[in-house]
Amino acid sequence: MATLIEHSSILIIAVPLLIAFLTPLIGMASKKARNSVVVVGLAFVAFLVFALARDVILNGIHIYTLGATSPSLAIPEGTMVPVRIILEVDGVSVFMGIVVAIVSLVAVIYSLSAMKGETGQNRFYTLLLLMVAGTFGMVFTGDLFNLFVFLEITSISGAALIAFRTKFADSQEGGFKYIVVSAIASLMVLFAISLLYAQYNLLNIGALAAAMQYTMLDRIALVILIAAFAMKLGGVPMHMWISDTYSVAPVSITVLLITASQASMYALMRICFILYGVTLDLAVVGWIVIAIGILGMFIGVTMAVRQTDITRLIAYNCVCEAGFMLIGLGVGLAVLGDRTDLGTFGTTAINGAIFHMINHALFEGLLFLVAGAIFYRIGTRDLNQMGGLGHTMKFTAGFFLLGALASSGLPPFNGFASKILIYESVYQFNPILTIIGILVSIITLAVFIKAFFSAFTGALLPKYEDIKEVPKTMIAAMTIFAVFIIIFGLFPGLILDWIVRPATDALVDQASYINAIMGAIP
Amino acid sequence: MTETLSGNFPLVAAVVLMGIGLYILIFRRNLIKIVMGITILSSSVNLFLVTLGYRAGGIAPIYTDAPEGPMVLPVVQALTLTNIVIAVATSALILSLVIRIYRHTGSLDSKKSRRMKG
Amino acid sequence: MSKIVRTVANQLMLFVLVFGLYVIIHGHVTPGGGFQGGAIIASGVVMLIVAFGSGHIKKSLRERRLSVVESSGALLFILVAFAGIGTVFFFNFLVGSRIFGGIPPTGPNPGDVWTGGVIPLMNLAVGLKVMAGLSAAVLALALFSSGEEMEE
Amino acid sequence: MRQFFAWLFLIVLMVFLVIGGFKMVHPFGEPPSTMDQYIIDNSQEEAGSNNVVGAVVFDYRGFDTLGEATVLFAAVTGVLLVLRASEKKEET
Amino acid sequence: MTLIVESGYEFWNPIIWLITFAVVMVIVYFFRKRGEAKYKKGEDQTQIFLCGEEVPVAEQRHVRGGNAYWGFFETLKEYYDGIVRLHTGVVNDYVVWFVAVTAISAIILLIAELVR
Repeated sequence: MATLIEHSSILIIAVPLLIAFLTPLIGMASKKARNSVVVVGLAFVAFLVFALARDVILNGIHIYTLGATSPSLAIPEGTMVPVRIILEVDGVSVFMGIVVAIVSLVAVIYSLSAMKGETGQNRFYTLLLLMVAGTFGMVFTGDLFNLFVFLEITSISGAALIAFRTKFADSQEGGFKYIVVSAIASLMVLFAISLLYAQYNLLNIGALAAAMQYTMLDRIALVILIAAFAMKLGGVPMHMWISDTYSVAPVSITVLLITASQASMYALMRICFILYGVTLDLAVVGWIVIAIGILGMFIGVTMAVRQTDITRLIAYNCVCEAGFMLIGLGVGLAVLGDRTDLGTFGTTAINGAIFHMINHALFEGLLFLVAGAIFYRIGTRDLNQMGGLGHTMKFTAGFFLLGALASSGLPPFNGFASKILIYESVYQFNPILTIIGILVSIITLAVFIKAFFSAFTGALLPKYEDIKEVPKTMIAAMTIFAVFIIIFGLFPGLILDWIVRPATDALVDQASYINAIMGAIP
Repeated sequence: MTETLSGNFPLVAAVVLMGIGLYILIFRRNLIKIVMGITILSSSVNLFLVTLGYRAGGIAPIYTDAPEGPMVLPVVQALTLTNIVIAVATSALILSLVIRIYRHTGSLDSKKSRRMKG
Repeated sequence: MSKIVRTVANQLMLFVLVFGLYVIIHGHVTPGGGFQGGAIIASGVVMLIVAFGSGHIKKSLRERRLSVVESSGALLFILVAFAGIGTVFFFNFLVGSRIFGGIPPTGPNPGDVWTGGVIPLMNLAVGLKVMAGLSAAVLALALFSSGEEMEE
Repeated sequence: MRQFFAWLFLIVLMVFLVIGGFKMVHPFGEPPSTMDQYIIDNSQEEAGSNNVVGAVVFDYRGFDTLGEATVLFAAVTGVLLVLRASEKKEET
Repeated sequence: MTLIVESGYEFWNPIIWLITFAVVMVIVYFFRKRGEAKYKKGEDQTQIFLCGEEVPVAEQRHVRGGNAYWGFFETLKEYYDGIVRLHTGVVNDYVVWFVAVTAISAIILLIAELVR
């Protein structure tokens, strides 16, 4: 067990890759074996993630040096800098790992019956596993170029999966937009990485943070990194690809796309808090992030109200929720300089932002799965065609209501628990932001009331009278999300103490992240 | 001035290439030309990366029958190799998507191929 | 294409294969490596596709087989990486051992193929993978754009 | 309108990057080489490879190469997935 | 292990909230019990009454999603015209937005540096 935990950080990335390379060979033999292998592998990865999370939260940062003679040998003899690729797992990484583990397992369970009868299922599962592995790599690596490589893995497999339904033109178009946007963002990220390499001849995040001097080139790199990752996580005004891609992908892929966007947000946090840290002029960067967040909340929700395509509606709501997280992070970043403000409300804001990330993944995932269930049954996403589905699809209607209430921040669900943290802390920073946030939450409730009313309530339309409930496995997948939503809503204190507060402490503590790498130097 | 020029000359060249690529991505509506723009963008990054590792009078970092002289930095060459392969993979996927879009909409204009807006 | 082109392509393919294999095998001694050699062989396949037409190549070279070869190459790569997990993932455990275990003298030397540890094996795996992958991608694009039916 | 703003922002970005270039600390030809010098010196003993770039690609930064091979694998799989023959009726 | 999210001015405890909710529900149920008990299913009083007009079929009875919040959009017409025109589904415009955000934030950082 000890050796398993010692190697778990690489196994979490390598096991999905191994299964992904095996999947085409197994799938040629039998489909049942392939499905079982995929599910069992992802369950094993989830178990490893939870074990690693417990270890990291108890024993501090976890170092894994690839290719060295010992996993903890970060810096070889005869030099002062790390040479090899180092996986550095701290609180934020394990938090994101837990999110990705839960969501990927649910997505695979949902796909089992949702993808039945489609062509090209071998390649579908292969790319799904590659996407999961890429997201894990993005959140676990401690090396900038490795981050870029895993960003590319996630982008390419995601684009191919968005274009899975080849008979629809809009899905092809969505995949094209996604790959173009991702390629530009990742190339800009690589350009910024090369700017950093040109000055310090380093690629490791901890070593770079130790050597950072915030020169002009560092400013350029910071600007490019912030813009590129904001584009990847769907910050306004670079959010338009989100509604185009989330709405046309198979929903089990959309929930993974959400986690990919959140991995980009994790990368943004890593860049701002750890790589640059207190060296950058915090107020300006914090306000840039806050401005992107405010625009995201307002434009996202106001665009969501007028949508008649249910998945587009939920996608614009994703933009709005991302704005909430960005506001929390921006406030935490703006007050990172002085410890008193950070103690009074800064850490609370970051707590709210990080807690909102997992809640966002849960309830938006549930809503997307419900939308996919509707599409699975009636074959359309247009709200104008729907009506009275609640008479026949009772579970689905209940799940949609649960997700809608959680997403619009009504007590006692998890959306409220994280939004109240953001409200309270942001109010002490700047009251206007809190007022805008509460207004946006109200409009969000209006959005989902419209969607629920026009889709599920009303008289039972004659053309939908023979619609049955969706299969059991899809219900099971949605139930997992629903159970997590209720638990996180009823016991927010436990979740905060277990995973969220360690993540925040790891995020605001730059010195320990650097010491975990450079500590070997006398 | 000449010192600073020699100091930032590779960056200027890379920035010019990047500007060309972004110009194509912004102003050219043909989907194939968009793929070209992305390729030019990645080649600008490759150019900048590989010039970062140059040492004055350096030789290739291979010890087999190596002549005298300092070796240029090997890491940036590995990164460039990685980025080249990634660019090839990306353009292959984009081109297949472009073929599909052309089969569906019958045009390569990015203004024509927008099912979804608003 | 004309008969001359087909014949010349037939003859050239042998040399392309030999050169690609040379670049792959000597990847740790001379410039080159798995990616370069695999790209060379894939370019030879592209030459055959240009000369004979994708419909003709499809009879002998199927995507299914190509994807099998590609998956096995990737599997070999990641398994060689896994084999080092006794100490650390990606540990070069073959240096100093029987196979490819030679350690070259420090400084410029004539070079020896029997060195490099796991690097030649990884070169071979990556070479297989890149060759099959690029050939499959080009073949799929050619088949689809020429309207041929493609197997699932 | 759109043309004007696009030109404006593009030129501003390029000028910004070039101005940053004038501040580049290490001139062309003398790069900082703490990490790379270590690799150049020790690649023969540690990796047993004359080709230092090969040692970097497959030993020092082998994980990047695994990711790179994975990117190629994903792209080829995606091409074969997008261009597959989809004659069957599609549900979902 | 606390169940309370303490932050700034107030606290949030789902358990207390649930207890309050249950109490309120009990009170509501108590008042509801004291209402009329003559309601019977399957009679005319369960039918829709539309001022004596005959009730239209289900398709026309249901308010579709596109028609909801009509007045809201009428009030904010200018805003929505402007904001929808920005959402052109063209890829090139996405790149323009990216370049714009990068340039603007670069200018902001430069100004912040010059001011200090």
